[in-house]
Amino acid sequence: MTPRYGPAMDATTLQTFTSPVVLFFVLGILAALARSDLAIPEAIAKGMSLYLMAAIGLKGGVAVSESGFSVTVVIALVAGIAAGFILPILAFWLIRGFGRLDRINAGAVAAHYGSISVVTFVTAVEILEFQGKPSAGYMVAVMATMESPAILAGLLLARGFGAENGQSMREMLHEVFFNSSVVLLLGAFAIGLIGGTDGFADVSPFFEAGFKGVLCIFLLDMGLIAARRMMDSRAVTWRLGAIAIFLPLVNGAVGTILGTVVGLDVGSAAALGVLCASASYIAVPAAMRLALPEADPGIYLTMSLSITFPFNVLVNIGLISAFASMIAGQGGLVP
Amino acid sequence: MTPRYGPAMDATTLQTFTSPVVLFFVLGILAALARSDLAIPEAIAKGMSLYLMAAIGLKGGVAVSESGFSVTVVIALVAGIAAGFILPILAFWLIRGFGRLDRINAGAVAAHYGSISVVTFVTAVEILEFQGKPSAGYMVAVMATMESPAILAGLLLARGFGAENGQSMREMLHEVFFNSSVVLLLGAFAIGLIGGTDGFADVSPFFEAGFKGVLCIFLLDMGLIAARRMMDSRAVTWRLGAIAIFLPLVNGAVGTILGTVVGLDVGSAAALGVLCASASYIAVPAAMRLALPEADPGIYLTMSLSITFPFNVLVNIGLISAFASMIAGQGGLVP
Amino acid sequence: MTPRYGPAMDATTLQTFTSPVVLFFVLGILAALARSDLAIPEAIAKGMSLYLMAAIGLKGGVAVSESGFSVTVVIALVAGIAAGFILPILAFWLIRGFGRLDRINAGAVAAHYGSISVVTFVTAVEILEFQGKPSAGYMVAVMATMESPAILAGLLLARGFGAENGQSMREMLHEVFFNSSVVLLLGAFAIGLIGGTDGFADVSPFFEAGFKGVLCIFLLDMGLIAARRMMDSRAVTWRLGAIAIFLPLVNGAVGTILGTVVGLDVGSAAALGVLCASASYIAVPAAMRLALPEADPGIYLTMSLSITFPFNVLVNIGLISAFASMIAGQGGLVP
Amino acid sequence: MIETVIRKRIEILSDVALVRRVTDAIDRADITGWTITPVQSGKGRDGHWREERVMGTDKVLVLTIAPEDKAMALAEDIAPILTSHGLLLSMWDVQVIRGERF
Amino acid sequence: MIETVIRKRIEILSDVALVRRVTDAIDRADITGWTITPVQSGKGRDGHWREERVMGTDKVLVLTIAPEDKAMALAEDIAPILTSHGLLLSMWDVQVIRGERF
Amino acid sequence: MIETVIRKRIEILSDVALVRRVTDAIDRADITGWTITPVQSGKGRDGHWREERVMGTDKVLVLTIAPEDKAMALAEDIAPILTSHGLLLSMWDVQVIRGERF
Ligand SMILES: Nc1ncnc2c1ncn2[C@@H]1O[C@H](COP(=O)(O)O)[C@@H](O)[C@H]1O
Ligand SMILES: Nc1ncnc2c1ncn2[C@@H]1O[C@H](COP(=O)(O)O)[C@@H](O)[C@H]1O
Ligand SMILES: Nc1ncnc2c1ncn2[C@@H]1O[C@H](COP(=O)(O)O)[C@@H](O)[C@H]1O
Ligand code: NA
Ligand code: NA
Ligand code: NA
Repeated sequence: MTPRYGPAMDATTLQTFTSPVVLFFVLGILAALARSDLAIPEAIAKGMSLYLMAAIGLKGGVAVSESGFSVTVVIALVAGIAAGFILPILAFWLIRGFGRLDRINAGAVAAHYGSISVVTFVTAVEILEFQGKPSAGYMVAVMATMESPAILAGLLLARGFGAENGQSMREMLHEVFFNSSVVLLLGAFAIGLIGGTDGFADVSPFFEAGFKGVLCIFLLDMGLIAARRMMDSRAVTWRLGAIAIFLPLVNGAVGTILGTVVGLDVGSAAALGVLCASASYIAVPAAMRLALPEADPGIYLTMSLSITFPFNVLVNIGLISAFASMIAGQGGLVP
Repeated sequence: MTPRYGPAMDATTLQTFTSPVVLFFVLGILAALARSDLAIPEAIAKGMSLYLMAAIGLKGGVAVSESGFSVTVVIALVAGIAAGFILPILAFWLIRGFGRLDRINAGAVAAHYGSISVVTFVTAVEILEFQGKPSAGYMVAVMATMESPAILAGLLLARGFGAENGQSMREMLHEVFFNSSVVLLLGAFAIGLIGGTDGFADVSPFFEAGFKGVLCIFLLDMGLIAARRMMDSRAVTWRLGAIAIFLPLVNGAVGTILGTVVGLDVGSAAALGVLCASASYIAVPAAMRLALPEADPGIYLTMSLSITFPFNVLVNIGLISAFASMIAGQGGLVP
Repeated sequence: MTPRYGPAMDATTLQTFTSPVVLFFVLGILAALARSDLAIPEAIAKGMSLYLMAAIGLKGGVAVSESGFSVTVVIALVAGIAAGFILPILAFWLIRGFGRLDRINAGAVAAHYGSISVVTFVTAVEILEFQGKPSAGYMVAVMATMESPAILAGLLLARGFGAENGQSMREMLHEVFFNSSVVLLLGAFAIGLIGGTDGFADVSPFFEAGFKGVLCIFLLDMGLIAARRMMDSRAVTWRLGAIAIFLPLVNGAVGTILGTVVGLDVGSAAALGVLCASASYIAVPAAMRLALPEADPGIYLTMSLSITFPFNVLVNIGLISAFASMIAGQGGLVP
Repeated sequence: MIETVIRKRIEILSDVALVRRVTDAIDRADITGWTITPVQSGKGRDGHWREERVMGTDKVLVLTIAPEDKAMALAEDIAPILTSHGLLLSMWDVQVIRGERF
Repeated sequence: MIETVIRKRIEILSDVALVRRVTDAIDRADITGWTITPVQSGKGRDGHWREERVMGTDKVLVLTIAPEDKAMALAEDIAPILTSHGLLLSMWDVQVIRGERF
Repeated sequence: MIETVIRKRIEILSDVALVRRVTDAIDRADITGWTITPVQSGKGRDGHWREERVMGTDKVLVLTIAPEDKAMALAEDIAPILTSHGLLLSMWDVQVIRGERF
């Protein structure tokens, strides 16, 4: 431990817990634990999630319209896609072995952990920016491309090659590449890229000024939903619970190291770490209902939404950020 | 009447009626009277009410984080809670006697008038601020604590002690203390308190800049709903209608005097008056459906929502504000 | 072609296609064509449309509160109403003859083309402002009054005089004059007029700053809906498709000339052109379901929403704007 | 054992714009009440999904419970406009408690 | 041909605030599950539309499928509060596949 | 008196993600149409409320009216995936007017 590491962690933890964004998440968890009937209407929650994706996509596109594309961007994209294919394999092996799940369910869970959570990423971007380690704009594109590979990987793990018939394979691939969050993220990214800073000026009061406030209310809802599901859950054993903590720790470290090794700046390496650490709970569950309807949503949703997601928001983003600073600062890995 | 009183009233009335917030409320009423099909989707209305509560809670918390807690705050809280227990008794007596309602319905109506309306309070805060008599930030906490006592008081009046069995009493108490508006108001208040002005800066574009606009649209919806219910109502007699005007007048005066006597500033005393004058039409109806399902929602909703609420917004807030200035200015009551 | 005309057109087209507002519309169309499941919740879409109408109404009212009413305003109103009555006749004749529709369906379609589309107008206002040819505030009032006459005209064309019995005629007239968009547009216009710039200052962060962002998301939804309907449509022949392109071209030119002749400034004449060119797809379909339930929504919705609306947003607004500049600049028509 | 009586349950799919016509008919048939539930989308002879919910073409289900004679009167009343207005009506027997309410 | 068995389908219209009472009764009757669908508006003896959806007076339909004996036990259990709580209950026979599930 | 004919009304509870599979089966059975209504929440063997509506695990009711033979064909077609896909199917006889439409 270098002296630089200790304080970084303290500050991180403190900042995290006085940020309204995180406090609203905690409020949601507490309200659900107290069995309050507080609830955000479904349409509002969906609207907020579309807003957050459009805003983050636009912001990333505008940032890249200024910085321009570079080799780093391509490398980051390749690193993200590779991680999306490889991480599910580790996860699958762990979940089948230590977690004692059957093949179908293990594949479904692995797909979740290989894919990403937009809200976790967005929260991390806010926290990293606040800590003076902003991540690069192209990381939004990395995020969008990381949504899908793990779905394919998880499916192959669950079913093996060739098990799917042609029709449902086409259906799957379509879902994988044209699911609503991929389309909206990449579409908004492209619009930001085309419009640039000037084009964005017009709409920035809506997409920029409101961003953190919307994130607060959205995380309030996520806290409510995550905690309610946790309380009702029966399908998740302690072994699976442990995996839902262990995987984001390991994947977060792997992603951060990967990012640092391929030459990303500190903030972007941390963001890649967070992407690897995060588990999908919106896009992938929908894909799994389609492709692996026999898998139990009670398992994969509870793990990703009720355990991994809060762990990431409350603890792991801070850890990953500190770890990224440490390995970048030490110069140990990237001389 | 002092000379100071007359003009204050005129100005109040004028200002009220050129404020977009009130004008949108009037538009809603007129549209409903003209039987237009204008309607705000339910999910949007719920979302706006959550937004308003989160915003007002945050704002109050931030204000108190600056001013700090003081004896006045504790006194204001105690005064509010006391009013919440005592005002329903007066109301109950009036409603049974003059209003000729049976015990169950009278208890239900009394609970509504002892509790508070968040939107009436918010509208009053806007108007008071506009008139240069801002109310203190802690009044938000007073409001939140005033939601519940009257529910208990109304229930005891309707059923007497011991009439409830243990299970449903527990259910009631839970509803009373963890209903969604109490949780959200106090939760956001706590977040404002923890985060302070700095933490709030991030989210203020969303929660502060948008506030009055959202209030406009919300009051448009309230105007539509209140007037439509009025037109369809059959259960409300002229006696009950008179009570729905008389109670806010009396309770408003009592609350303002109470506030002035315990030493609140003019704006806060007026705000306490408005809280006492206002009648709940969101939290308490839900609680009454649970605790007194035999009571007729046609009575208590029409009184609180269709008569008292418009009366407060259009007339009574102005009266209370002027009255608060008068008794504070005269120095008559608080030498 | 004057030299002034060519470049104006180029700039127009370019500006249109790098504006985020139009890009989001294109994104919606592309996403629907790719059969993505991207969708905006219905309540959010309705909420946005109410917001846009309230905001545009307010803005217009505030503008007129400053400029005051003048003879021009009255002339513009009369011109708009006249166009609303006369344009459906041309449309009806074309649709029956070239389009080969029966009387009922032709009347329904004619009503749509005589009436207006709020979103097309709003998009045009943004684009005109961006091009330095702002339209006058009173054009909002013109738009609101143009909603209804065409409904009556279309009805008379479809059914002839006296075919309706008294009851349903009253029902129709009520729908025509108190339908939700007329009420909201004119109501908000009146509020802006009463409140003026000062009253508006309070709520402008909500209604002004958010406007373009909301318009982006709304047009995203419109793109999705228009393209999906297009793909599923079977009822629209190539003849009707051609009419759906031809009518906005002709009506747009007629409206622009009319506006220029009666003495409107360039921006306002263009706005009148856009109003004439646009076809309703919200208010009129609802009225037609009521008044002409035998008419096929598959025809009138597909024409107005899936062909005319995109054509107007993507091409025709630019053409009309250039045409307005041309005939105003040339001084040919109005010496 | 609790006593139940038989009533007709009628469900009518209707455009939102035309709901008033349907509920007016229910009132004319002197039925005590009705309940409206939302509809998300559908496919009919036109062969397409309806998703244009902002467009005034969305639909709802109107559901009402009534004694057989009143139900038939309602069906009779509404039959002429079923086709022209694109309504869909189905009804069946249900058991209810508190039969005097309907 | 596929085999179906007969079960009772029960639908209860209930205030949102009172849904817990209804679902608790379903659980007490040892029925395997239930499904809740939204309600938009309605008219009853009070003679008015309900649109005050923010007001905690909105309603939902609780629907459950169960064997006849459990359905009757549920009806019996819930009958006393039907009137006081303003609930509306109707039930009828339906065919289901996979009868062992209910 | 107005003439009614008997048809089957089928209701299938399905995950939103799987609706296409259900409606494709309805189309395969050559049924004229279907209507989809929203579902708010529910409890099943997993024993928990579903509220995670953003999560892609929300459900809807698909309702279709068809002559008995087509209804049975649909049930037959869909039966194999009922368990694996967690669908719930019930059907019953209803009277409809304009029987030729179905
Ligand atoms: N066989 C059916 N079963 C259930 N709903 C239907 C059926 N046919 C039509 N519908 C519904 O009725 C609406 C209008 O159908 P149509 O009049 O055939 O265009 C459709 O959008 C569906 O919601
Ligand atoms: N005959 C009926 N058929 C269907 N729904 C009804 C009927 N009567 C009442 N309702 C519903 O029950 C609610 C309460 O009715 P009530 O208890 O009579 O006020 C109404 O708002 C309607 O939604
Ligand atoms: N007996 C039942 N009656 C009505 N709905 C049910 C029943 N059992 C299950 N459901 C619904 O089916 C869904 C899935 O149930 P399950 O497959 O048992 O987890 C639940 O969430 C309920 O919405
Ligand atoms: Na991941
Ligand atoms: Na009060
Ligand atoms: Na037009």
